[in-house]
Amino acid sequence: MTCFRLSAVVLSLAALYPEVSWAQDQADPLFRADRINALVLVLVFSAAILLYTRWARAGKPLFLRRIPGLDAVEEAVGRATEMGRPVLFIPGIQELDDIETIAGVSILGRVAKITAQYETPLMVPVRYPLVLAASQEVVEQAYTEMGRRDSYDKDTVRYVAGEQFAFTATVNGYMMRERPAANIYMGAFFAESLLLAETGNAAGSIQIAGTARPEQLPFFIAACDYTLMGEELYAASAYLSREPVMTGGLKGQDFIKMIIVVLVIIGVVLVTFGMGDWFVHLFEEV
Amino acid sequence: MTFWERMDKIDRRWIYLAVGVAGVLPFLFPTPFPIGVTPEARSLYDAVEALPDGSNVMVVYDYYPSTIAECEPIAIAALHHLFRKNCKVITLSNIPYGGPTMAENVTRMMADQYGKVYGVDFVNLGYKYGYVAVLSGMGQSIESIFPTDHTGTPLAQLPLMDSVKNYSDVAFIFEIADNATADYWVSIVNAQYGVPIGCGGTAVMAPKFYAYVASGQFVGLLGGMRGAAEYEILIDREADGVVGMQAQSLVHLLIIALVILGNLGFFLSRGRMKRGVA
Amino acid sequence: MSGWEIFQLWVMAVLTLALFSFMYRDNPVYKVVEHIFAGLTVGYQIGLIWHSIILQQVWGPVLAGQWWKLIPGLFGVLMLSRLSGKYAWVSRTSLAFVMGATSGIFLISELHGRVLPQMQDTMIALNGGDGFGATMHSIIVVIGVLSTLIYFYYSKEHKGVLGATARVGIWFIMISFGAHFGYTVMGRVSLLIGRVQFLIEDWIGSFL
Amino acid sequence: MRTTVPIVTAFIAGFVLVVAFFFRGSTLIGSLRDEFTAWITIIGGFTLALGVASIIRVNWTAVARRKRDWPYKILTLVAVLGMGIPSVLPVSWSSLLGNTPGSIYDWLFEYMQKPMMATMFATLAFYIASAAYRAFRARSPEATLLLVTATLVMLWRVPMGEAFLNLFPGDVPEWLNTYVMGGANMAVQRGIIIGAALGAASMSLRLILGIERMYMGKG
Repeated sequence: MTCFRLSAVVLSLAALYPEVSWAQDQADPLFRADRINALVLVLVFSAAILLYTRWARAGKPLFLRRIPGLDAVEEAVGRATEMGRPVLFIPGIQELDDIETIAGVSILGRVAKITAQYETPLMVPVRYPLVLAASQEVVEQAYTEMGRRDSYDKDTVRYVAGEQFAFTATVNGYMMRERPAANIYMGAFFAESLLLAETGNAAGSIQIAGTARPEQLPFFIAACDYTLMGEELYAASAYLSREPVMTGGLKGQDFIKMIIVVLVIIGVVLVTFGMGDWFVHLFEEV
Repeated sequence: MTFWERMDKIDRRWIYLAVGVAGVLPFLFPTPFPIGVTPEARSLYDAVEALPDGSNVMVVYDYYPSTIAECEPIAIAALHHLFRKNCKVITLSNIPYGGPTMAENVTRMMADQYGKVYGVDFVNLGYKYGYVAVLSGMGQSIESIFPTDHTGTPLAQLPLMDSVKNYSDVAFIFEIADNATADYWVSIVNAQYGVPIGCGGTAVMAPKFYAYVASGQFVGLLGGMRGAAEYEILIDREADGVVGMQAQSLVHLLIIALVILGNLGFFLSRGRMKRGVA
Repeated sequence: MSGWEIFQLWVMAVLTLALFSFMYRDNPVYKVVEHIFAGLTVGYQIGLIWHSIILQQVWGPVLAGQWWKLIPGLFGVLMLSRLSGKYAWVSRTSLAFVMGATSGIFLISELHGRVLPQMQDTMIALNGGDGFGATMHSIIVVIGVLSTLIYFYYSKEHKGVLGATARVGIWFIMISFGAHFGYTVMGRVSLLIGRVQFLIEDWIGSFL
Repeated sequence: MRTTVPIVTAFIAGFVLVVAFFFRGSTLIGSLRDEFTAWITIIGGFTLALGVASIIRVNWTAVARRKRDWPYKILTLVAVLGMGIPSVLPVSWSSLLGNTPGSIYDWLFEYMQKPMMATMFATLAFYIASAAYRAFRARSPEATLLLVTATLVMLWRVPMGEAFLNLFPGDVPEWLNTYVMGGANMAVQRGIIIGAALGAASMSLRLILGIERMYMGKG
């Protein structure tokens, strides 16, 4: 109810503006019928996202395929356990309000469960206080869930200097000293990603990365053993956390993606046989 | 310690030194090679060349000072081309770190060369927050977003702005960008107002912009300093773009050699590891 | 070249060399210059906020009679409450307006201005263009787009036809990332060449 | 009160901006959209002040509490005031003030900030070269395809490399531009653009409807 009352106030307020004149191009049609295709897309899209989010909230089992990158993560942590060497996890170098950092922290939760189970030493350097708090919470919760509350070490998650290259130098120093068996980089990374991956390579660690930054992906793919690409990072964290809003959003987008694939196939077939112009024109944006 | 093991433990600063030397040598011993022009650069040149002389064009400085090596030569070449055609140039920037100041200084430098008068031949609108709102707002009225120009002069006092109220008065937009702001010139300005847009992007952004060139949302594309060199060749005013690209060959060859060397070492030592020799 | 211009060249050259010195080792000179740089970036923004927003968008129009510009100005000032822990909630309405309105523009521009045109341009005739080359190009584009979309599809196991398409997708993605790798290297090297060109042609050139 | 008002504000702002797209510009909702769009630039502009204030506060406390590197932080504060204060003072007092060409503000940007920022990013070329040697490995068929394509593109984009490629039969540069850049790469970029657009639209929808409240922070 509140939003109707409030919108009434806003509308009346709008009437006060002297510069608002409605006498301009009266000739044009009131409703932009030429943008029907956009209206249909917006409505279908919104319906898909909202429906899937409601189903996810209601606990309906929504299938998400397992992301191969997660198997690589578990395999790497397993290897670290066999060799009795630590696991290094970096949830990106951005603040907590960056979506990639949130995805990184939720994957940290998964890794922490495995290291808790096998009592493998875990080191998580972070750059911002908010990320520190969120990561500590996630790691502690993982250790508690695995019944290893006692072996949870408070400074697993460590706050390292804020500046980008100072942070990298400190982490590189740790890599060369401790020689972790597995380095996992999940989140937003920039130029320092090269320095981290290079030092990790020199230290002989298995390296797995995940980021959505397009300009960093090619370097991570060339430098790491496995890389989660763009959306896979979000899909992995949704797969793990089953968080309703994230899962609903992902499933809704998948549904629209499949409609787009089908429509494009129909379009290509029709146009190839020379009778597709009317169909292609449906998607004309004006 | 075999040759490969010593090479593998090499201090990275030797590699830095090699890159530095490879960057300096071509300036001392230039060895110019011909530079080919891509169809995307040519179609951008043709689009600007086809503009009627004196038409209103927006030149947008959407790059940070960090990429002036790639973007400033593009801006200078574009302004040469536009001022030569007596186009009226309106500049603005969506970059909070230096964007409006670069728009002011680079445009004024070029305008002096062609004897252009501020307020009549060119205007700098400067910066406003929220590029999405700026791009969308200028569709209805530029003045609603930019009440004044960069130095605070109300638009009413600038003769050029009398004839430029919104995008329908703009014949062409030359977007120079090193980040995703260019994506919104495509999805808001071109999609909703149909203004033709040519893009000069940094090399990091260029591969993505091929998709917008294919769908016609960009009429042409210049990729990084290489794109600047190609445009300089097209308007035959060879400058920093061409000089820079000639100097780049050696560093590229060095990096390719390093990749090959690194992989050779990797496969040889791994081969030896498998045979249990190491 | 006047004395003042030479002084300016030397300022730029010293700062450039000081920052490049980090390549050798982190050192006090680098730290001094880096901290000055951090300060100047903030200083620049003070000037920007004062002129571009406060004077030109609020104070100027209000003096010129547009009294209602005070409303967004007020909401803007409320945004500053985010600095204090206790009263941070005061800024929520301002932030909500900016995020909500921007989201409104995004929702339309992403679907109408990006999804529709990119979809439409992929509906191309496979035998369209002239000759074998154009046909090959159309086939590459259509298969590339569809297999990439399928690769980033999570609602079904990548098995059978879907699995095969995703395999094709990964090959296309590797070619695209390879191209992106090559371009990114070119871009970063260009930035280095730009500085080397300044040092040699402008700075050293000035006293030869 | 602390949550409903912001959520309703976000809903109204987003709803007006979305619906106005489907109606003629000169309607009430069209004018509302134009005013709201202008408001984003004004209200949002003050968020820049948040960034400025928090950096000044971080450096100020670091100096006050003699934290690590505090002498350097003094330099940061001096630079902030050295550039900020002259720009805020009216140019009518002296041409050195304000932000127009000829002012201290303009000089500090052109001859200090611009070269410094350009140099900071130029160092990336060094990191790439060293990583090229020590980290980029063709450890899998996919990584091999990536490195081969990257090498071809790196050759094609520089004059010396392009001359070398032209030694081969056929027009290799033209083939690379049409089938690699404009073909496979363009197709993949298009797929990623569509996926990312759906992701952004989904986030925007959730924000308008108040499902996504990340910006509200704690409490």
